[in-house]
Amino acid sequence: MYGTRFNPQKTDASDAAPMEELWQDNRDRALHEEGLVVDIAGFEGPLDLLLHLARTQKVDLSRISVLALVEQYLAFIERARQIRIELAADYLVMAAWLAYLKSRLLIPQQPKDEGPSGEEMAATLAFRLKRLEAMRDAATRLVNRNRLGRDFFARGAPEHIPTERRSAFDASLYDLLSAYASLRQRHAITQVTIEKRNVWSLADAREILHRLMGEVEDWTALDHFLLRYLTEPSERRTAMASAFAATLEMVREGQLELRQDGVFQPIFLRRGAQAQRGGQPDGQGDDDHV
Amino acid sequence: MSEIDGPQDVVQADEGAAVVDPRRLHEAARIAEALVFASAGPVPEAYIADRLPAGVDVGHVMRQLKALYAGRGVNLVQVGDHWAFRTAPDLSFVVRSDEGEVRKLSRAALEVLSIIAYHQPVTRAEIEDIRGVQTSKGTLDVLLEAGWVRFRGRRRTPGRPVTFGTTKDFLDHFGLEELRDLPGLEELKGAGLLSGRIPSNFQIPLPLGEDELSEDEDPITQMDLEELGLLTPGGKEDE
Amino acid sequence: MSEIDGPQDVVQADEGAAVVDPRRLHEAARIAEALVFASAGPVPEAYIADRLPAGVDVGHVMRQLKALYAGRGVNLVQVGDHWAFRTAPDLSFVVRSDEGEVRKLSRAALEVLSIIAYHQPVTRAEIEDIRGVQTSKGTLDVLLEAGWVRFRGRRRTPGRPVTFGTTKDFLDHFGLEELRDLPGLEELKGAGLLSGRIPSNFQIPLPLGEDELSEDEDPITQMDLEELGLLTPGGKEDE
Repeated sequence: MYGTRFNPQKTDASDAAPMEELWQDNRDRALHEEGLVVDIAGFEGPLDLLLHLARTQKVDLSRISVLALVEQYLAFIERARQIRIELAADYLVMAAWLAYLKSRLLIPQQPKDEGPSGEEMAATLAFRLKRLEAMRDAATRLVNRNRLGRDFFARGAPEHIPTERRSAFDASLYDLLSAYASLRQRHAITQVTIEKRNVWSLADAREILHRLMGEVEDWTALDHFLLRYLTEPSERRTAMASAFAATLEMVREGQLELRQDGVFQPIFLRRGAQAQRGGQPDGQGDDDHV
Repeated sequence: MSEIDGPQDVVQADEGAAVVDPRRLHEAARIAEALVFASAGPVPEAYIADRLPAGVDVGHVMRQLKALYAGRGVNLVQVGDHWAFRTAPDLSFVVRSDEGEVRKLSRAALEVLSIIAYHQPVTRAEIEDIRGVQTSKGTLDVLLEAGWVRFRGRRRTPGRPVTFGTTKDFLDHFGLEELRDLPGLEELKGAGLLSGRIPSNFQIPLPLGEDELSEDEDPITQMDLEELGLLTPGGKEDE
Repeated sequence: MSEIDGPQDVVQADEGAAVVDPRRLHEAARIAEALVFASAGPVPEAYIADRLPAGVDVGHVMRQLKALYAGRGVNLVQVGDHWAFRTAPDLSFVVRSDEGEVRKLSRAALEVLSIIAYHQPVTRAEIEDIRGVQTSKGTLDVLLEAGWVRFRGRRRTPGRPVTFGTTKDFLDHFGLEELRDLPGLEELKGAGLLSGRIPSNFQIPLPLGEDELSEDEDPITQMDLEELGLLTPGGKEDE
């Protein structure tokens, strides 16, 4: 039942006058019977997939068996899961809704039951599929009309541009909005980069600690270490956090020793055994001489 | 009599037109012709009217001119309330434009364009509801940039979402006189597929965020396509 | 018979032309017409000849077409051995009346205009702050001259800077019913004009309506304008 390929643009009108390659992204929307290839990427969302499945029933959309359709969809999702295809949330939400619909269709509605009946839900689904298909057909008909610049042409050597506007200037709303959006965006992104420089990365912190290590013989407070880097108050928090995280790593490597006498007390550090032996860590210590 | 077979025989006197000096009418036709012919883009009818001799009915003149050019290699066509000369489509085999290719649309963009054309004014959430999928960034952008789609106004519902519609350039590009000429429009309307109303109150959920604006909710006047019946009477747009 | 007075009477059978099926001749004329119309420059007669049905004499067709258009608003003219359509010389006044008037708005002007639209009432200093560059006086002058921007009032802050806003013409030109129809953040994002890569605190202001003065704003008076030297009659633009 997954046999046919779905090529909506080729179903009708394929023998009509020079058909354009309608879509740029003429993706292969193949589903094979073997179930080994389930190409979810070929579908534009669950409704598109459902429409495809409905088309394989080869009947008028208003007479499809919604129940059969639901089962096909659920089977498809199940198969996709078995072969571990990552499904977008939409497909799973649709599956859940269809499973609910199925239960509604199978179990007779209780008199005091709230909400729409299974039949109403099925009708809704059929309507949406029909509407989507109608829009697909309309799109095909639209794009195959005679088009300006392809089938018919404007004056090649215009002699003037008529204008009713009192204004001597031309600009469209799109011009205006895109100018505004790109301007604001440009500045927003510049600001982001500035903020980024205010954040100390772990690598930065490590590099600074490396450079400072030579200067320290005995226990020194971490704050003291970083004093010269903390002229900017806004940097204080990030510098402390990153530096502390970096020290932990360096302690693990034996390059530092760390001591804190009590909660919220200053953190002290001094060179570790490794560093005293002059050993350099491999890996991240590559850019420590700037 | 010309062998070229001029179009004179298709022109008929327009009924109900004011009786105007024929020379004045001829002059008016020449002016209208020159104005439209000289322009690459469609020329507003009002613009032509302003330049015709006083007392001449622009609609009458344009209809006559249209008939005059009907069988020729260049036709006078109506684009909304604008007029343009365009080569006859059946001659496309011989006329080729030097200017590049006609813009190619992605499948998604074309679908969105059709939905906007048939359902306008339509919000992004409604487009997504019809397609059952989120509109990816750039799809609307392409259509706006092509000048086929425009921001129309805002819907008078909570959140006042912006509505989209098509432009004059859209009509021009696809050779449509007006929106009524969209292929299959009547049938689609007849089948209830454009009403935006789903038979029951149930809706398949879209898991990801839809357009939600929390700006103020001043009433706005909605541009009316009501006349075309593209808007649900009573304006139950929220499905 | 058309009131428009079709050109048939001026066309005369060309002497010495080969006898050709009239329909073939008519088709040839249509092709020639379309070719010359759509071409960006005068079309070589040989080029047209190549595209006509076999056995049709191009010279004959062109002479007939020329006669057909002789009395009309547009004439077919020969330029050496090339052909082109031209507005009838006596009508050039209609076509040229407003020629060259429409100019594209510069990028800078578009940016300033959009800032004024969204951020109004806004002072020049604020505009510069948002753009990050100095705004030349010429740019604002262009917008004032276009009639899209106006002085709204004066901010009640030191120096009492003038605030700018948009005009009714601005709304008309851009097809907006009111300022609140300008798309907001979500809609610009949805339309693909703003990418998702914007900070979470990014905001787009809701412009303050045309006639509302903000709380810290005084209405502008004629005196203010003169005092500020902003009323340069004739608007010397320096772009």
